[in-house]
Amino acid sequence: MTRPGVRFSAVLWGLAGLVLLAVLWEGYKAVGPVTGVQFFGQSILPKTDDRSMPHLVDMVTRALQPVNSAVGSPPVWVSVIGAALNSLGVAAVGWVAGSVVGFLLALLMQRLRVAERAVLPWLILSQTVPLIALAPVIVAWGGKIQIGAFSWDRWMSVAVIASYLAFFPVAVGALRGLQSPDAIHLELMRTYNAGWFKTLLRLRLPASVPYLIPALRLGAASAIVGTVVAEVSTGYKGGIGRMIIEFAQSGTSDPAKAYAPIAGAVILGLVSAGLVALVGLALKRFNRQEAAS
Amino acid sequence: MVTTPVQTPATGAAHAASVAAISVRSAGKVFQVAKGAEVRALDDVSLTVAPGEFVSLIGPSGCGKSTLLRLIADLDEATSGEILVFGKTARQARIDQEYGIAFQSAGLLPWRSVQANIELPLELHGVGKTERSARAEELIELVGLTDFRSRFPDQLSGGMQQRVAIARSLAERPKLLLMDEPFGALDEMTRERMQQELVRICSETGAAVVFVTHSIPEAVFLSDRVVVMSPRPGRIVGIVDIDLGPGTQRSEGLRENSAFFEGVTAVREALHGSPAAPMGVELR
Amino acid sequence: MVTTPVQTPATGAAHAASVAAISVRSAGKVFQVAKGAEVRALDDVSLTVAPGEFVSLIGPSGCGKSTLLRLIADLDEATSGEILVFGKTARQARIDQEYGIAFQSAGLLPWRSVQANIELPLELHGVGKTERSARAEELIELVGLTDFRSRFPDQLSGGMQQRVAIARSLAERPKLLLMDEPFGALDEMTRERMQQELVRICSETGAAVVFVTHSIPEAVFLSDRVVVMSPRPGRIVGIVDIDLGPGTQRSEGLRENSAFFEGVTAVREALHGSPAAPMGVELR
Amino acid sequence: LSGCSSSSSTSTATSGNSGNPSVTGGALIPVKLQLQWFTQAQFAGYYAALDQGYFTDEGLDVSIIEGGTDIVPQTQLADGSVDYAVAWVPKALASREQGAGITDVAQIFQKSGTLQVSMAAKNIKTAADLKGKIVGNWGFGNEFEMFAGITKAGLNPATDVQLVQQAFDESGLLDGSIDAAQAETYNEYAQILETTNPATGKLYQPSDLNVIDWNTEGTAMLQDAIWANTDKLKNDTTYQDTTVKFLTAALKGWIYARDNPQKASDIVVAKGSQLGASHQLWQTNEVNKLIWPSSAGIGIVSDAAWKQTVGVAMSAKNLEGSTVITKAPDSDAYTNTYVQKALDALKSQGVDVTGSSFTPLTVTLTEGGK
Amino acid sequence: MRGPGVAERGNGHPEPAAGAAAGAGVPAGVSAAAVRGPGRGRALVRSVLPPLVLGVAFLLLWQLVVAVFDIKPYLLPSPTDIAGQVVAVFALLLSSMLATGLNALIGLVVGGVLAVLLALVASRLRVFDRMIVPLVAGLAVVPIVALAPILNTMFGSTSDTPRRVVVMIVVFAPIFINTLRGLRQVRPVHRDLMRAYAASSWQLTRTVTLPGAVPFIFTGLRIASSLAVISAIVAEYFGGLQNGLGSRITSAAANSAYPRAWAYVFGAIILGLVFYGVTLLLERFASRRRS
Ligand SMILES: Nc1ncnc2c1ncn2[C@@H]1O[C@H](COP(=O)(O)OP(=O)(O)OP(=O)(O)O)[C@@H](O)[C@H]1O
Ligand SMILES: Nc1ncnc2c1ncn2[C@@H]1O[C@H](COP(=O)(O)OP(=O)(O)OP(=O)(O)O)[C@@H](O)[C@H]1O
Ligand SMILES: Cc1ncc(C[n+]2csc(CCO)c2C)c(N)n1
Ligand SMILES: [Mg+2]
Ligand SMILES: [Mg+2]
Repeated sequence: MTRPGVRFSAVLWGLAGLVLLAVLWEGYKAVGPVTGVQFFGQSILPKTDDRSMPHLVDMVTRALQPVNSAVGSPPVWVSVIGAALNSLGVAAVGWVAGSVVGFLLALLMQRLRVAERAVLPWLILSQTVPLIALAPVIVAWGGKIQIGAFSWDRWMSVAVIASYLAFFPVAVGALRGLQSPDAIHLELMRTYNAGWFKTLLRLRLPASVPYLIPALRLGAASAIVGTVVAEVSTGYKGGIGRMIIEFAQSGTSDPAKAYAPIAGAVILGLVSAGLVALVGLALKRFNRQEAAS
Repeated sequence: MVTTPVQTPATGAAHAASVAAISVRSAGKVFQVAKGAEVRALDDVSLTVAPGEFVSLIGPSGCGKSTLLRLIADLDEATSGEILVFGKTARQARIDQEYGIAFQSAGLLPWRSVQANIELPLELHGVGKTERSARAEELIELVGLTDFRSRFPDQLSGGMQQRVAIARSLAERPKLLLMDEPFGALDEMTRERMQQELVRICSETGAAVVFVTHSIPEAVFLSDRVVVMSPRPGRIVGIVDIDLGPGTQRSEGLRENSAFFEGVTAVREALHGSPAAPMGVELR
Repeated sequence: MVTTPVQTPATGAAHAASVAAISVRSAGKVFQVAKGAEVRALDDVSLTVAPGEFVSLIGPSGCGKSTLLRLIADLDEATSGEILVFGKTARQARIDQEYGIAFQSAGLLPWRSVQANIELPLELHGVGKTERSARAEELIELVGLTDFRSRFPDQLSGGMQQRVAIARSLAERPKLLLMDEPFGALDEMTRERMQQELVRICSETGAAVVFVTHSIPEAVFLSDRVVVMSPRPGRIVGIVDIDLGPGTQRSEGLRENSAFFEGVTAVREALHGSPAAPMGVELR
Repeated sequence: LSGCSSSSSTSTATSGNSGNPSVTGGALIPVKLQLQWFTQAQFAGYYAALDQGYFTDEGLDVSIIEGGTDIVPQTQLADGSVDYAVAWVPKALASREQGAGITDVAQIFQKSGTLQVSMAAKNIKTAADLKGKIVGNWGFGNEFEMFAGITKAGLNPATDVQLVQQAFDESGLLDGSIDAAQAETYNEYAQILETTNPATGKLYQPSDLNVIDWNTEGTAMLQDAIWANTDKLKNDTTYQDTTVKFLTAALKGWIYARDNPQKASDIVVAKGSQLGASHQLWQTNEVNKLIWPSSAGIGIVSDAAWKQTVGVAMSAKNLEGSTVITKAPDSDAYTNTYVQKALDALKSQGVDVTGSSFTPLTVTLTEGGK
Repeated sequence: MRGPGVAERGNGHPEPAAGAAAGAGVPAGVSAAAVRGPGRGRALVRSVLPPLVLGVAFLLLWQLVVAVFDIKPYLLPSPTDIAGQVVAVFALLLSSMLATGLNALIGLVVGGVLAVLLALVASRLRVFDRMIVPLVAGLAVVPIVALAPILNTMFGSTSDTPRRVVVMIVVFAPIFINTLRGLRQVRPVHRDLMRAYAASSWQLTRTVTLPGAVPFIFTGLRIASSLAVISAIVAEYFGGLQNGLGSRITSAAANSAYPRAWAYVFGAIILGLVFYGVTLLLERFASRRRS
């Protein structure tokens, strides 16, 4: 079996999965009770009316119609793509910034045991801070920055928040990667009288690649999620997150509209993971397993 | 930093040469484990290895063979006694790259080709590209991997990997090779072939070798002297001189020869004379 | 399902007993690898093992030793020929639990204690709790691990783990033991002790054994017959009869005995007579 | 989904005829205005002023920045991100108490637009009827009028009603999971009326619903106002000047929306409002009702209304037990100085700034507000 | 303290419970008991002191900056302001933590069980596996913000269900992916062994596959645990009952009452750490017996 063949059939199976999901959706909508299913006062199955669960056809049709009643407004799907690209750009900046910070932190922690002990718990803690609490602070402080011709833009706040989520997996993954060389390799470097930097360059960095790639991929997904949340929290206009809540307003009168940007967000996540996979491809050489000898 | 380009040719027993390759005097090593407890891995060990000499260390698991080798390589520090390598302290010898080393697992960098792995020490010491690849070429030929130079470690069999590791340990033409069970992970057939090649390579390069092994036939086949150790604390309990003739002439046939069997029996007895090692009941 | 509670006592050479423990007739095995390509792992192999007999399989890497063992155990299916175990098809014999098996890696379940590991096959076959633990008790004693019954595998040395695996393979009192390099991962000292124990256990239980190994001395020390194989395609190139007396009396001393050395030399020659295996140059 | 940048409709620009002296060769002063919600006719006056070129006439280059859930306009204003902000008075007072230096310079809405809507069958006509009901609200500090009303009716908001935060739409009310939902006359109330009543097969009619109006319950608070930066108002004469100009143009925009509701609504729709044209017309009309007539002139802060707002803000407790503010705001909280100057300027142009003859339209809603 | 593992490590050495002991360093003959005793206290100090020092230094600096530059609370409240609010709203803080914590817990448990069960099915049924894996990849990147409004309409905003469903969805992907990897990790020797025992496929699952996957399940759970709390909080942001941390944070922030908002954020951090810590303890407990 050739690789393209494998990939093609994977896509087919993925589509089959989507069809399965669609059948489940419409099937439940057809047979489920309109008021949903309640169990001890908690609803456990959704309502099935058209506002709660629009028909798939309606979602698709709605996506093909204009976004709003302004003259010449583009179809929903076009706007969604535009918004998705916008978010992708911001997320990319956040991802790069977060990855750099995460990697530098990992280097610091690898170099100094004390730093690892002192910092790592706080890294974990940092991820339990709800973004919605951070957003106003970052926006407020960003607004204060004005250096010469440079002034802080709203999107930069979004990127900062995205990087706040993205740095974490990279820091943890890179640390593991940098610490991954076997004792035997480290001792070999010692017998060569190689210092920290040479060891880093020739051993730790290449050895960290297999850990780094998945970490970067995870970081990319986090950056997307962070961007989407931050767009809402900071009021940055033009991205997919903002679009989601803009559309959510018309939940009463136009329920099918809200699904297009959600699909857009999912595709955005998949695309970003795919882009990172390309980085992985470039570094494939370092992804070799040590032979089990 | 590449040291002395060409070796003084050394025959099997160059015991009397100027300065000893290794001179261990009353070396001891105590490991501090958890609060209070300590492990006496080596106790009052003295050993001299002449330039060009092939010495094997044998003994039950945990008797301190690896520890002794690591002290010589300055991967650990002795807690007592003195260790000189070519008349320098072990530390200085390491900094001056006086030895090459090979471990039980080949320890190749998986992302480097055979050639790049062999070039690693040269690269680290700033040897130029052309010189590096010329030297790698030589070594690849020496270990018989000419067709595999651009393969990656995971594309090689275990024996081939070990050969790369040996080539790498020879890259800077050390006058001393330290080897810790380099063939431990190989199957017996491959192992016997590798032994023969090692014997050949050592006679060609004239390097002194300290070779750690668990296998009596291996020790006997390879060595000029076999050092037998006993555990808890690790000590030398006997040294068996072997005389099977110069390395270049050792061949498969030797293994069915009576001098070989005698050597095997002598080492076996030296080993069993030592207080019987508990049969693997230690916790790990 | 526990089979026949007590074995017919078997001495070293019970060749003439009723039905053969194993009877392999012209067995062949071809593996389909990547599109089109195939590997002929075994070709026209015939072998009979008598009840209570200890047979070793030896040969260079890749000659099909494991494959042959796996065909007997019905872990793979032969592509040609016929394999009977106690007169039944291999499949039926597996379902009837006619054999016990042990591999190179002990393959213990890390989340089960020594005792629970030994009880595993009994548990799977619905043996009651008290019966199970009584049997485990016996076996733990047999392999000398009484004090370690509630330890977990990671708390044991390699040798101890192998002993647990052997105890497990004996749990259902099989008349046939299949062992694929069970001592391959052990150091030589431990290995020699384990060999002696295996010899003792086998004579006590009277089971027939097919034992795969790479080590000539091991094969000679353990076996009634050593089957020597050659690779590509895997064939039997010779069978060496060994006569070192009944297992119960084999001891360390034997290894320095001339009959032992003769056996070693005979197997070595049978091995080398076969077309020389390329020295580990196959790609993996 | 067009941007919110500068003027999009150059076609309708009627600039150049006012001959305002401050227009000096296109060197416009950049000004940012932060809204508190998405583009909709709630802000029709500002969009109209932009579209009609009133801001440029005053020498200002105004960008209107949309709001949204998490954006707190008064914070944006206080930290200097924007120059002016539209915000409800109680929330802005709360921010002031936390140190945000902002001042109400023009009170656009004179009345509260907040209702508590319920299905007629539930018979919820006064605050007292909310007892034991599931009561929706938006949170985010938009709920204080309701809390005050409930308290005033002798109920404890924390125990006597079950509070639920509403989503962005009114589906909770429509599917019956909420008994009484919060709605603005100009927005969410219309969204309900744009939905088909399954019982009748026609759109919901006002007669299908009951509303509690906080204006009549006496707990209404001041809503949309224009806020400016207190410090800059004190020390920065250019800003003071700009403020007057900004207010002049903005008020003119609102007057335009009063006199041309259909056009104002069209301007908002063209700006990319999420909800449709008839909905925006309804909204323009309802917002006009909250503004006009404005007896003292549009934008003047009425002392009485201010006092009621402050009183409610200091007394009504929410379900966390806290009040909006704990002490009376200082005298910087609002000023009529600038709006008065703007009104004077407008009056001198002969513009009607009180709208005493204002009569609302009757807008027919369509399904989905299309 | 080990960081939450990277959910997807593409390479083949995921060994989630890899011991920290370097190579052959562990001495023979020294009983494990000797390692405990007073040495433990010092180890605790060594692992607790550095982060504590860093944390205190950070708080002091924060306080100092706010005091020296006279930063207004709406821009950044000082730690003491926040602490003051924590005390002031303590009862409410606890009840909010409880409400949000319950949502997170229910979502985590239901989502986790579902993920393990579906992973089991996927490991057995190839067709299902191939269909669900791409879907889960999609699920893994769904932003919570996108789901919450829709789930609110689907399940009704007066119920806790939408939030719990959000948590379920968010925790599903990491647990599913890790579990599936664990289930596929069966060592060939164990598979051969079970075949030699003529064991049924259910027996294989029960005695080998599932126990072997436990460390992997925990890797997923560890990641999922703190995600559960964050997503429960964010989900509250889109309507529904106003009894949790999320709505308290946003409503305080909307009034510019940032010290109060941060007091609830503090509660959120504590809740997140509790979830993470408990999972870590469970993991310790479950993997005590493994190599
Ligand atoms: N880093 C260490 N810390 C504590 N004890 C150690 C350390 N390294 C080795 N030891 C102990 O020192 C003793 C000697 O170990 P060493 O590894 O030298 O034995 P060895 O002869 O090489 O054994 P093997 O044949 O198993 O490789 C053993 O008891 C071992 O447990
Ligand atoms: N599942 C398989 N698929 C394809 N080829 C296989 C498979 N199993 C074994 N082979 C091939 O069959 C041949 C015999 O393999 P086998 O494992 O039986 O050798 P062996 O004698 O046990 O070797 P070793 O001593 O290394 O264990 C080898 O060439 C091997 O590559
Ligand atoms: C989440 C959220 N919901 C409601 C409001 C309050 N609000 C401000 S302007 C306006 C009019 C909308 O039609 C409303 C309702 C808010 N700020 N945030
Ligand atoms: Mg060793
Ligand atoms: Mg094999």
